[in-house]
Amino acid sequence: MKKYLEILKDAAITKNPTFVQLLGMCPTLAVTTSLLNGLSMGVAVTVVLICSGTIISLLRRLIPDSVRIASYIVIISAFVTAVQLVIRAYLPAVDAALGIFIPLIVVNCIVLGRAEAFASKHTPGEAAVDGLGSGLGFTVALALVGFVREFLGSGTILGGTPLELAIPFAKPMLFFVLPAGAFVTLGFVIAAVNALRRASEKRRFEKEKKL
Amino acid sequence: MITKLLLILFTAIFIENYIFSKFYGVCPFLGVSKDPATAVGMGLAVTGVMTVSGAATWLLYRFVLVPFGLTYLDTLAFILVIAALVQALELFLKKMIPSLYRALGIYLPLITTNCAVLGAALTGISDFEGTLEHFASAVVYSFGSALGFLFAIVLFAGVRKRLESALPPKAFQGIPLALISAGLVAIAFSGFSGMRF
Amino acid sequence: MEHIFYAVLWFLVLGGLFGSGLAFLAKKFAVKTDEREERVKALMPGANCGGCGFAGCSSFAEALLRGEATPDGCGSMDTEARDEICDLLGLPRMTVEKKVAHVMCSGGCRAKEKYLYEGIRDCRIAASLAGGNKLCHNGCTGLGNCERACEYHALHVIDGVAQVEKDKCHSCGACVKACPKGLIVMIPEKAVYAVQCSSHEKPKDVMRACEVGCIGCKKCEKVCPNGAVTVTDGVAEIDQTKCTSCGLCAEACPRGCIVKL
Amino acid sequence: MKNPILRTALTLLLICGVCAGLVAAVYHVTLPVTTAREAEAEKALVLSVYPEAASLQAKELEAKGNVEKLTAYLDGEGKLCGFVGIVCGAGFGGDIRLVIAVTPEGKILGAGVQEHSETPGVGSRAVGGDFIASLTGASLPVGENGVDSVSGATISSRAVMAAADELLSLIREEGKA
Repeated sequence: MKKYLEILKDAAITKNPTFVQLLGMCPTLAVTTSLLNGLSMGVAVTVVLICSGTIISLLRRLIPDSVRIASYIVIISAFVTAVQLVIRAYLPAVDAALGIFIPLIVVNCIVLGRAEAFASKHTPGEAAVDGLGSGLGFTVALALVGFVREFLGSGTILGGTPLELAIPFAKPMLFFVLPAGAFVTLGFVIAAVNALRRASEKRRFEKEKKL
Repeated sequence: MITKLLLILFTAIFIENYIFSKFYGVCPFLGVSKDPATAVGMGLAVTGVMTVSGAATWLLYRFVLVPFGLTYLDTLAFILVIAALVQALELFLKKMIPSLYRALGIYLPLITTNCAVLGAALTGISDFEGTLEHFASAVVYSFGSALGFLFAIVLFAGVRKRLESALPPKAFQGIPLALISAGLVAIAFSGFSGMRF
Repeated sequence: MEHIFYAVLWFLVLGGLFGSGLAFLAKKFAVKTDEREERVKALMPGANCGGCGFAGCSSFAEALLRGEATPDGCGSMDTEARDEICDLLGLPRMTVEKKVAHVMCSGGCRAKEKYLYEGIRDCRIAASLAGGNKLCHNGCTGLGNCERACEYHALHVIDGVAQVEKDKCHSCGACVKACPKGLIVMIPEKAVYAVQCSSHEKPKDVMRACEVGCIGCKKCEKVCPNGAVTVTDGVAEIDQTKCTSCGLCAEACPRGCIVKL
Repeated sequence: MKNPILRTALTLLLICGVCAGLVAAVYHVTLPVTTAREAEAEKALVLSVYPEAASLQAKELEAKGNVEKLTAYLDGEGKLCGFVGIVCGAGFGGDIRLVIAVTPEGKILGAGVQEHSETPGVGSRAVGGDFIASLTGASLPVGENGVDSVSGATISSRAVMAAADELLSLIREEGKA
């Protein structure tokens, strides 16, 4: 059981797909105009990651190397299309918000990256946990960027409480909802995460030095 | 007809630039734009794959998916075509032009997971008509978006060359600084957004 | 209902077509690769750190196959991988003790400053201003060039001087190149005691410049049972091959610049 | 399987076949739900724009150009009561799809926006509630009859008005035929 927790922590935090490996930039920039969009995209990617990871690691010995990428990507896109059809049928709001970016989960670098780097070398159980871990890491990152962009850009949190409550006389800055704002917000968020990571590493090293 | 194609080309490169206004293909864009030489190599490879895949996916859609009512399988079919194309290109380059193959290295298989290639294929068949004219506009659209990608990646490689001599605070070094400067370039591109032809 | 039949049929056709096409191309375009090359490349640490003097792991592997390099050229490879490569290449097994970076200075805040430096946080730029802001000419300015150069975050500037985390060091040598004052050297990983000073100044100047600088009093040299410590040109050095890490030199040193790692 | 080409081809063939089968099955299950939901969403939109439509019979008319769908509503005796058209205008950020209910004489009974991708905060003001509400009651063509565009979102407002006018010209044609 501890092994699984280790994989989960490793995939979600130490090797966080967005902040550490810098993968999956396209959805992170395009879809995070609001917290809800970010979350729904994150959940969709997590579902695909878990299913495709398990299946790919089940078939890992059967797939010859010359068609490895082609077979992985077909399996992934089958799950993505299934998720897309389900979302279009039962969750119209999410379908309207995410639109073209649901099929683009197929080419999301995280999904194929995890499939090739992890799923094709580990057992289905570990691959599923790793999928869950990187999915969670990705969802947290999307939610964070989505929150910042929605709060600064349209002055609301989850579409509800307006900005004025938090900061009096503040007006939402349209810039953060536009594409250019996405780049800048992600840049600042990654810088903040880097600073936190560096500080905690230095503190840990100093604590070790003191022992 | 020609003017319409040229307008599509211009729109795809500047107005709906694939990196700065539609966010397709940002992962390789950030990864490769460190050095202009590989950026050009990557851009050309992506242009080749996108144009050929634009044509192949349109034909597949027109002659297989639409007549048999399988349009919901478009993503699956397109990604299969793109993966096969990239794998074939990889084998071809490895044999015929090893130097370019080594220069591209890891970024060649990355083209399969490049959102721009699949994005162009999927947008190319939106409001689909089976005419030859629509085929031409789909191929020109893919080629234009690829040129937009190449233009953006080479432009940004120059910007990043300048970033190396900058000394930002420790946390901003590398990708955060690149992202913020990409944001500034994206502001310039949003100037195009209002144009309608 | 029949669209399911068509879907499966068409995709069987497409899958088969592309599958055979790719397999055929793979055979036709098969590049005659030395199958050992795949194996050797797989064994590489993959860090592309350049410590071996080649542009990256794959070019180091190619050099190995051409015989232009020997497996001990790469420091950050673990021993089983190196043994397997030696067997593959038919070379005798080589043992390479893993080397780690070591900063030959422990002054930092304890070293007095010549002037107040408010410039760009870069050791190389500070060093160009009259040798840096420390009174001691080759003291560490603590501006972190080595910390930034290290891919593995093994180096941290603490209390104004750079310190190495041994277990994180991949001995790629990036920090050695980054330090403008050449304060960082590679010492064997198993080393227990090491000198943390490289000042060749006269004792009077060292006393004025730094609280923990080596004044070349030779106490360590006299007390060392197996002659591992020698004082050359005003600074003590430990020959790690002879050192049995008894620790007598560290106790004897009045300045405390021989440190237990 | 000694022959590697055969083995590779067979593997990819099997994987593609199975995947396509899986997706086709999911599509088969979700198709009725999706079509039902979309039809219902459209009916709700029509009702929001033209409440009386619920009690009238719809007659599908031939739609041309930017008008994607045109339905005429007749009462019990076949008298024409009004039209509802779905028409697309080229706005600033992309297409604006409008649903407009019009009386045979050309007076707008109600209008609503089905889908738009105007820049939030700029173009979206022209596609927002008040400007669209100002259309209700005005008679076509809106240009001359006192409907002025939203300042700062001229392209979007003009697109909406052009779409409404095009619907009118199509209805006039239908009226004569």
